[in-house]
Amino acid sequence: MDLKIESKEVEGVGVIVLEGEVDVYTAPKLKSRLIDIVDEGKFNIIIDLQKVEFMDSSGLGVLVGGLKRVKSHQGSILLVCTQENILKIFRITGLVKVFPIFSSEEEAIKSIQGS
Amino acid sequence: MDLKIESKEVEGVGVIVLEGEVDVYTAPKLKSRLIDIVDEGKFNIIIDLQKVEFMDSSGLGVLVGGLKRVKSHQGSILLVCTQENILKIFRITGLVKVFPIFSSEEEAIKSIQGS
Amino acid sequence: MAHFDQPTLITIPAKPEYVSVVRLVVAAFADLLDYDGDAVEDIKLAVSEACTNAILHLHKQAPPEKHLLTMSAYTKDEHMLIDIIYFVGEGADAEFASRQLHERDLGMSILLSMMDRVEIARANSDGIVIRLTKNIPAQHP
Amino acid sequence: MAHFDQPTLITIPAKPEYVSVVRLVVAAFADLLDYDGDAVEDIKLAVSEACTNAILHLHKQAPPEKHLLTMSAYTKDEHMLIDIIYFVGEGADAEFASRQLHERDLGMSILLSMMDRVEIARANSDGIVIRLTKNIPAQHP
Ligand SMILES: Nc1ncnc2c1ncn2[C@@H]1O[C@H](COP(=O)(O)OP(=O)(O)O)[C@@H](O)[C@H]1O
Ligand SMILES: Nc1ncnc2c1ncn2[C@@H]1O[C@H](COP(=O)(O)OP(=O)(O)O)[C@@H](O)[C@H]1O
Repeated sequence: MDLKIESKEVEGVGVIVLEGEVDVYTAPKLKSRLIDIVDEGKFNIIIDLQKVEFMDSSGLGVLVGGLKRVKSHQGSILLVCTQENILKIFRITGLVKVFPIFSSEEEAIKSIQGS
Repeated sequence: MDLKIESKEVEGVGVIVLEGEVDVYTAPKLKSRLIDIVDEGKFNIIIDLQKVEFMDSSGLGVLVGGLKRVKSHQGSILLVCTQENILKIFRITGLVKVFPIFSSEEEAIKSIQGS
Repeated sequence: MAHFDQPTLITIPAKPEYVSVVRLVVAAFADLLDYDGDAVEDIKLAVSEACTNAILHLHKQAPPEKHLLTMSAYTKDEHMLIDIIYFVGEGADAEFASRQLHERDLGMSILLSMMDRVEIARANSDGIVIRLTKNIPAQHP
Repeated sequence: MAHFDQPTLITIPAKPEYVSVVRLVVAAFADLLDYDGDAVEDIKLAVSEACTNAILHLHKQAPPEKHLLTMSAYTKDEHMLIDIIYFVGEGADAEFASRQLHERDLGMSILLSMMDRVEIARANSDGIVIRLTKNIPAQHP
């Protein structure tokens, strides 16, 4: 089981869609993709976790690192996630207060456009 | 992953529906179910392998043992199976010539009723 | 419940790409013990964190030929015990392993909330063991 | 392709309920080596047959405390090697293991058609090793 990373642009917003497992092996791939997107000048980024089957602190660490990066450009990272087993690790670590979490890409995009 | 064994009677024919893995651990459960059914006086038996995800020689051994049992009562064992990975082991071992294999329960039942 | 007091052991090269194999094994083992789906996910998470820690430690302190990691899973009384064991070489530093685990605070919070107990100790003179304990759910009547 | 010349080892109590765990591990390992789905199924089947044989042998010839089974999987040149190793005690009888494998003719046909090579030998004075070899598919360009 590996991690598939797809990135796209939806109405000017950078969207990363993940599928598979985010752990110590795959997290570095996510990290470099995030850095690429920030380097392209996208500072509001949506990360879609709906097809993520497993994620541990290595994945969380990359998200926190990415957030620091976009924040220095007044940007934000929004997550899309409804699976209980993934939401759980955001709750346990208190990161639910750090990342806005939506239940669909559309809602996340609306939130960025509304702000 | 375990083996679920469901048995039912369809138009007077004994049907066993398997789901899961048939190996050295689970094959004995199938064996005792088969013996029970023969003891009930059912000698034409259909075994539905459509939901079997894995089967090795332990499962084949039980089928061969069951066939010996019903043959002594002029009975037969018919299989329902369309998955390539399961069909393969019947081909390799030559058992395709020993067990009639059908692609649905209905076809197998028709074959028994026609004979 | 079946007896699982003899350990199931898996040894892998301590490389990131093998951690998923260890997760698979512990999930399969937990399934045998009748943990429910949520508990199996919790156990996988905890084992993933502990293995990650072990790999980071090995890559900082151990010569490359020591980069091996063993998981040993078994039951004792009403507990499932999972030992993550690795060899860093003579004078293994359990303090370092423990400090490192506490510094990775995201990993540590996950580990602690998934398991009933987390211990780190030296194993012999050259090894470290991270011991995870989880209560086995009471049998359904 | 990544290097997998260090073995992945799994040791289980030699009981029927654990064979599925070994299949999981070998499937995960074969996945890492980029075998396709069909080849992974073939490898699982072969390992299942070899483990079944080992368990039958142990239950016939070994005292209960020896009932352990180890799978070691690694790559060497263009081959994946899978050793199923078990200890029957002093004077381990490789002849017996081999005869037993050949008598289970359904199992033997499966094993031989799934693997490129099957060997049985004594390991030290008290162990048996069933060695399975499968060629690694040529890399897609
Ligand atoms: N596995 C982890 N557990 C806990 N915190 C982590 C983990 N990985 C990274 N972090 C933290 O997340 C932040 C981002 O780390 P990192 O991914 O190295 O990004 P960067 O190099 O861009 O700062 C850091 O503050 C780091 O301490
Ligand atoms: N794993 C196996 N591999 C090869 N042949 C087997 C295997 N298990 C059983 N057999 C063969 O299948 C037949 C049925 O065996 P068994 O299941 O013991 O049934 P029974 O006790 O009713 O004869 C026997 O001829 C036996 O030799």
